[in-house]
Amino acid sequence: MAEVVFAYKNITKRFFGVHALNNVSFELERGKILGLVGENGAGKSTLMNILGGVLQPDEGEMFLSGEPYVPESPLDATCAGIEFIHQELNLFTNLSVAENISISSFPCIRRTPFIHRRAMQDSSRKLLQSLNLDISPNILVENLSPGERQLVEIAKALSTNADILLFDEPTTSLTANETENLFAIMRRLRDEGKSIIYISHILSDVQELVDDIVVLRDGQVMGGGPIADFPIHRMINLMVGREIDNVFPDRIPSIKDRVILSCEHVSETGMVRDINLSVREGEIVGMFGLMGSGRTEFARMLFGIDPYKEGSIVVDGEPLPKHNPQESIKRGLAFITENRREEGLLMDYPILENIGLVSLPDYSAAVTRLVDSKRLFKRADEVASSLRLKCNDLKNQKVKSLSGGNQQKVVIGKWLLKDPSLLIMDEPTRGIDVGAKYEVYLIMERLASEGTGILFISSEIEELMAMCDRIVVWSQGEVMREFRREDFSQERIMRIAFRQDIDYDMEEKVVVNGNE
Amino acid sequence: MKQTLRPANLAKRILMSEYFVLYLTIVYLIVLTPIIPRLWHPMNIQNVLSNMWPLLVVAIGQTFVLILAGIDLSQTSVMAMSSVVGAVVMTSSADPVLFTKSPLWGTLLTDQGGLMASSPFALPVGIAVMLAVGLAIGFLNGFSVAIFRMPPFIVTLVSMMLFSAMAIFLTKSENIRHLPDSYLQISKTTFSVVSGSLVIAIVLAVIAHMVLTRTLFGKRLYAVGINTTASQISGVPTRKTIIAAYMVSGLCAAIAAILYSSRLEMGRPTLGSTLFIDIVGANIIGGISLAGGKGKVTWTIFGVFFFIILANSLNMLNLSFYIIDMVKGSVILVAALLDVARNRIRKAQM
Amino acid sequence: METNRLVKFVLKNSTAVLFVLIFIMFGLIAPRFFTAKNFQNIMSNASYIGIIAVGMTFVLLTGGIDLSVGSTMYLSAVVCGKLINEAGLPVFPAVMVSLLVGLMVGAVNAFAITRLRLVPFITTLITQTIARGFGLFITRSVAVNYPDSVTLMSTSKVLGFIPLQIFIFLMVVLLASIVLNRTRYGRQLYAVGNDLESAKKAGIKSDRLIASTYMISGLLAALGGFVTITQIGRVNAGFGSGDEFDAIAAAVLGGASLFGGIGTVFPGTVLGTVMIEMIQAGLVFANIDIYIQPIIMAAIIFSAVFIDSVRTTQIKKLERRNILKV
Amino acid sequence: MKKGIVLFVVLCLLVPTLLFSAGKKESDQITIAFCFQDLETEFWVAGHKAITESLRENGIRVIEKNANEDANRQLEQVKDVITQGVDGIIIIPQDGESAVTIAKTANAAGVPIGIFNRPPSDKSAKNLVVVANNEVIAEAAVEHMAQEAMKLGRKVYPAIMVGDLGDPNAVGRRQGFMNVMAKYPELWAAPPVEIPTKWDANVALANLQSAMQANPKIDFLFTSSDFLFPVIKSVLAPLNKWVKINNPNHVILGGLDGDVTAAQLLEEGYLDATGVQNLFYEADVMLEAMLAAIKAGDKTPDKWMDDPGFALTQANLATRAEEMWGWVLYKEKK
Repeated sequence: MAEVVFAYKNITKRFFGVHALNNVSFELERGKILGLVGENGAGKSTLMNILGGVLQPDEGEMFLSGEPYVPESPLDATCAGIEFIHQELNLFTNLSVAENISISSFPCIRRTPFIHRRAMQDSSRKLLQSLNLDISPNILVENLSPGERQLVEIAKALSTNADILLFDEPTTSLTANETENLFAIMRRLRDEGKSIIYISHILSDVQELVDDIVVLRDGQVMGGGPIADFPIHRMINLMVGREIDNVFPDRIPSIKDRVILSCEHVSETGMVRDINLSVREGEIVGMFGLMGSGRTEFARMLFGIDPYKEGSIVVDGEPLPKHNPQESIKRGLAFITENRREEGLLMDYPILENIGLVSLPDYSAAVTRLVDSKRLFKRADEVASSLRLKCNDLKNQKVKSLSGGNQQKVVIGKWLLKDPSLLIMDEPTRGIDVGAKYEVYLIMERLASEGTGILFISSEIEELMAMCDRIVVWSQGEVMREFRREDFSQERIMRIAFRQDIDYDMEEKVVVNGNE
Repeated sequence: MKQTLRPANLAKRILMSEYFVLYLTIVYLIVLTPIIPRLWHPMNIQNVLSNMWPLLVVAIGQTFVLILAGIDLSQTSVMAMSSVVGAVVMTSSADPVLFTKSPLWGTLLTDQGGLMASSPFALPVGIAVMLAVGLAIGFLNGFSVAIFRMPPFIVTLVSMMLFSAMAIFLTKSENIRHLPDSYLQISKTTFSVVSGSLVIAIVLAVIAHMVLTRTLFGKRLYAVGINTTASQISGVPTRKTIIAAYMVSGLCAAIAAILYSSRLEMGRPTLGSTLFIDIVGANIIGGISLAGGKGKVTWTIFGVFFFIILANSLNMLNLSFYIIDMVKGSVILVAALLDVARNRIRKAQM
Repeated sequence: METNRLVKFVLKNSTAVLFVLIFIMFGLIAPRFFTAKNFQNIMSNASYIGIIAVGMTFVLLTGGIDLSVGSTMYLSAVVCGKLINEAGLPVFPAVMVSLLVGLMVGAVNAFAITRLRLVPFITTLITQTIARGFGLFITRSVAVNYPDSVTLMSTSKVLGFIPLQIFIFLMVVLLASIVLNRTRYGRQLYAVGNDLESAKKAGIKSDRLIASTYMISGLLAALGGFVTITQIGRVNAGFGSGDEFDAIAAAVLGGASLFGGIGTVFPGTVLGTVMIEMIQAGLVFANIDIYIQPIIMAAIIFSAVFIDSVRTTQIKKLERRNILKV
Repeated sequence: MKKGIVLFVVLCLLVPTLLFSAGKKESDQITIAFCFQDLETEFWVAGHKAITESLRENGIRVIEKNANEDANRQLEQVKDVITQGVDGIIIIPQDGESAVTIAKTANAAGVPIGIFNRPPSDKSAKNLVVVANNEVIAEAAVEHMAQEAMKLGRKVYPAIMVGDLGDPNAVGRRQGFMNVMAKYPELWAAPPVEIPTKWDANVALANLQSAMQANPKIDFLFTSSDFLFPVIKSVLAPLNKWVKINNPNHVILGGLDGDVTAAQLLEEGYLDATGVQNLFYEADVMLEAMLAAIKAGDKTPDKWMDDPGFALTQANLATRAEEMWGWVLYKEKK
């Protein structure tokens, strides 16, 4: 019998009389990875906050190596050897990597307050090496890519030699090989005797990685045990409380002839080279590639956020000259960005205002520019209900109080109000739970069937293969190849994205545009 | 749920109300009533109101910029500049002894007065020029902030230095008198409280309120204040919005200059030079955050009202001027503390 | 590649480059500007506002603001003078007490901001009013004169060649730079200014840090006040008023952000302070019409900030990741 | 509990407020409001003291208002004291133009108003005026300096420390200096160096230092206010130019205000001349005229009283020193 490192016993937590957690008990064993899955709002984060000392349980106890454990602040958790790696990074962009790693406990020269820089850099360098991250410890975090930042965050947690590590959706900003790398590291840590709790929405990852699993729903443990007993469909059924046969909706291709978007020879120094791409009415075109392969950068140029040097973009047969987002929106483009918080939403603003933001000019009078709030509200309400947005009060509730899935629906909703003819979606399902993902897919399917062209950027190859009519594979700023739906092959797409297939690829690169 | 605790409930509701600063001011007035017998004297009410209108106008302009998470230190210099320039246009005579050293002498300003001296159009042209000065300086600020991405604090600090110096330079420190009567009438009261200033300030406040709450520009202003990047991607013309906000700020300062210099009956190169703290202070006491995205015209009105009442009551109390500053600071402190208390209660309720 | 490097170097050091350009420009107009004596004058005149600006930099790093420094200067200088003149205290203990006064004003700010959760802008505005009011109350607004023993200090030289005020300034800058760059405290301060919430999560005692910055600011305001007293020998009722804006302008001109997390004492704030002082001196050297001087001053500061913002975007462009394979 | 603390704080602050104001009762006593513009230099402090003390000695209740150099605020304060029903108002206006506007306000309310030290810019309002002409006094002081310079038998290098350009007194003093410059064109080796001070000792220090560095030959220095003498001393001393009259290194030095420092420097022989406004005289005549008007029931008295002012120089020190307010205070101190 393995040693139990940590245990929840009958934990109950209520907010305003509502159960957030109801009598939750489970154990974490030494040298094991425990997967924790559940939809958003199932109680995962409350559970973690209790572990971290941010919240105190109303009832129940926790035990650390058999001893009662009553943390009162995050500091207590750190002292007890528990470290968190959050989905949202807690990094300081104005400090160096080494400083970030040792921010809580700078090594000092003897007993002086002066930082022992050499020691700090050396220990950071070692940690970075152990994570296979080849960057200087002196580089500022603001110069790092999201994936690199995530690894720095992990290095920071490892630096304290914690016994229990908690990973909350650590892979959302990682590329496939970075994810693989991370998993290898986690396995190694496990083998060194650390205990890990791993929270993720990507069930295939969970299945691949963890030893044990606990499934939560509505604040209760629905099931738990060795991962072998929990195939993915069982996890899903326990999480959503109903039978879901498919993770993806059926895709009924509805491609029309009219070309909505065509780009020719779009280039920008250092960013993308000679991009040719087209999207037709009702078509979903996937863009796959590693982080930093140019997909997102290209999408931003397309939408007029960043400039490009050469090439032309034609929308609906009319060329779109050097432009800005306003012009793009006028021409029927819409852009759901990869980071909702920074670029998608006004978190401190009510839902209605967020949904209405893009189409405000359509609802304002010609001269006075007075906004017709009633009409706007009516339309926003329609869209919200068509998206099945769960909220109490469209007018007054702030977006930040919504769950990730519902926030994403607000972002989609604000563009739907404009009836776009081309929708660019950059990682639209990142960080949202299975149920919400499914709903996003349904919306995409519905929009496509209504004739909207969709440019779908994702790092999850399964969803691209399930939803797209074509997939364009990117690498290092170039489009490497294009696959039609009938040619989809996970292995080949991955190999091309990693440039392990160059020769093979060159032969077939003749097919560039879908309409050739 | 606990409806039984009536008084506590009421206290809480007052504390939580959006009109809290107003209630606070009223309580303050009630407390002071027995101490200052002349507080409610019609003449004092008239004083309070005539002090309030110009400050309100300029503070409303600042509100627009604060919503953007910006700040406009140059409002005071806008007031000085437009006061001087407007007076140069309108004045009917200038003393050669005072003004021969002015760079404007002989061209725009002579002993016969300014360009529009004694013309029936002096008033409309003068006011138009004043507003144009405000808009122009506001545009410069906005342009630097929006297009060159320069920090608003420094941009407006520099334009404050620049245009204050310019206003003094233009007249070589002299005040310009002999303004048209029609202009001076703006701040004259009829029926004891009604004045041109009152009408202008109230109309402006109503328009500003409508603009912020109902119009495209208003809604976009808040959006840009909360998250500029997200707004830009959502098709908000962020640069235009920013420039417009600074222009509104300049415009309001110019209107305030009209009211102030009409009341002082002169164009003054140092007009308003000490007002900045009052302007921003009134906004912040009213509840508007320097961090942007928050603010209402009603809040500004309450903040200004509070500041004006405070200054007036301190004048009426006849405290020794050695301690008047300390008392003033303490009262603002209390107001700020109460504001913190209610924010805590609000958070606890969430 | 080499030219690119050169461009980068110039851009990264644009403030310094501009500094040198202005220096040369004034030198060409008035050759005496180039003398060592003049540079010493500029430094010694920059020292007091520089010391205050260093304190301001600490506060700005946390995203705060301290509008009370001018009044703190006044109050502590008044206390110091009164102690020397009326209580007959020797200079050294009197100065210590006056530094304590500055520290206390800072502590009041710190308490109100971190415990009572008042906004820094309002808090320090209140202490600005109250501290000056208190000083006026003590003096009845009469000027306080300092004995020669104090004013003689301004002519004393440390190590035989560094004037005292410059020495104090340099010490403050050195100490502050070490604290900000080399100590746990300093680095955590940057972290707090960058992201308060994350800093709290990382176990940084952010309230303590923020509180300490206001105390440092108060202390340095008092010290700056004393440094200038040694030069001017007398404190009248307007002493220090408006200096908070000079200090903020110096720090911001040196690259500090009002939103926190960005800024350095050296070269940033020091360069900002000396630059302003140098322009002012240059205008006097060039014997420019006194009505035009402030206009030129504003124009030069504007162009400095303008160049700074242009360079920031250019550096971003240059440092943008190159994702294309070469 | 939080509310309790808040309530406590409110009470703590209101109680002293009440106490401060409770001590003052309404009575038949004559009340005069004294609205001054600021007290930043010795001159204003002394002026303020002279007036308030004379008023109180006459058994008059005084209400004091400080406008902190803001004409608008002063107007508001005057309106407020009128509301309180004062019997008379004495103001030190920010400038001559705002003095007119304020005097008209008082005229309209039927309260006698006296204007001190800064003349109203025209005579459209009815008011008592006691002023010294800054330009004339400055000119007298600089004239004496020029005479001293002539005795040297060579050309001299003149400089002036200019006050805040928003302050009409500063501008008037500069004008007085310029008049002398124009009067003896052959005396000057170079055009005058103008040194901005913004009425701020620190600014004055920095700029004077630069000016002396740029023009080391300066040997004729006029400061627009006496309060800057300590600054001048700390700049000139290291240059070995802070020396008494008749020393070859002496910089011909003049000022204006006639404060205590100036008195001391005159006596010690560092200072050549200072322009003096006869503060005590001004306070007395103002008070006399005001009380006469109040007693006669004259609501809009109108009278212009000049303080001739004069330059106290090394030449007339023996005879006229007692007329300088700073001298009197200096002797009292001694």
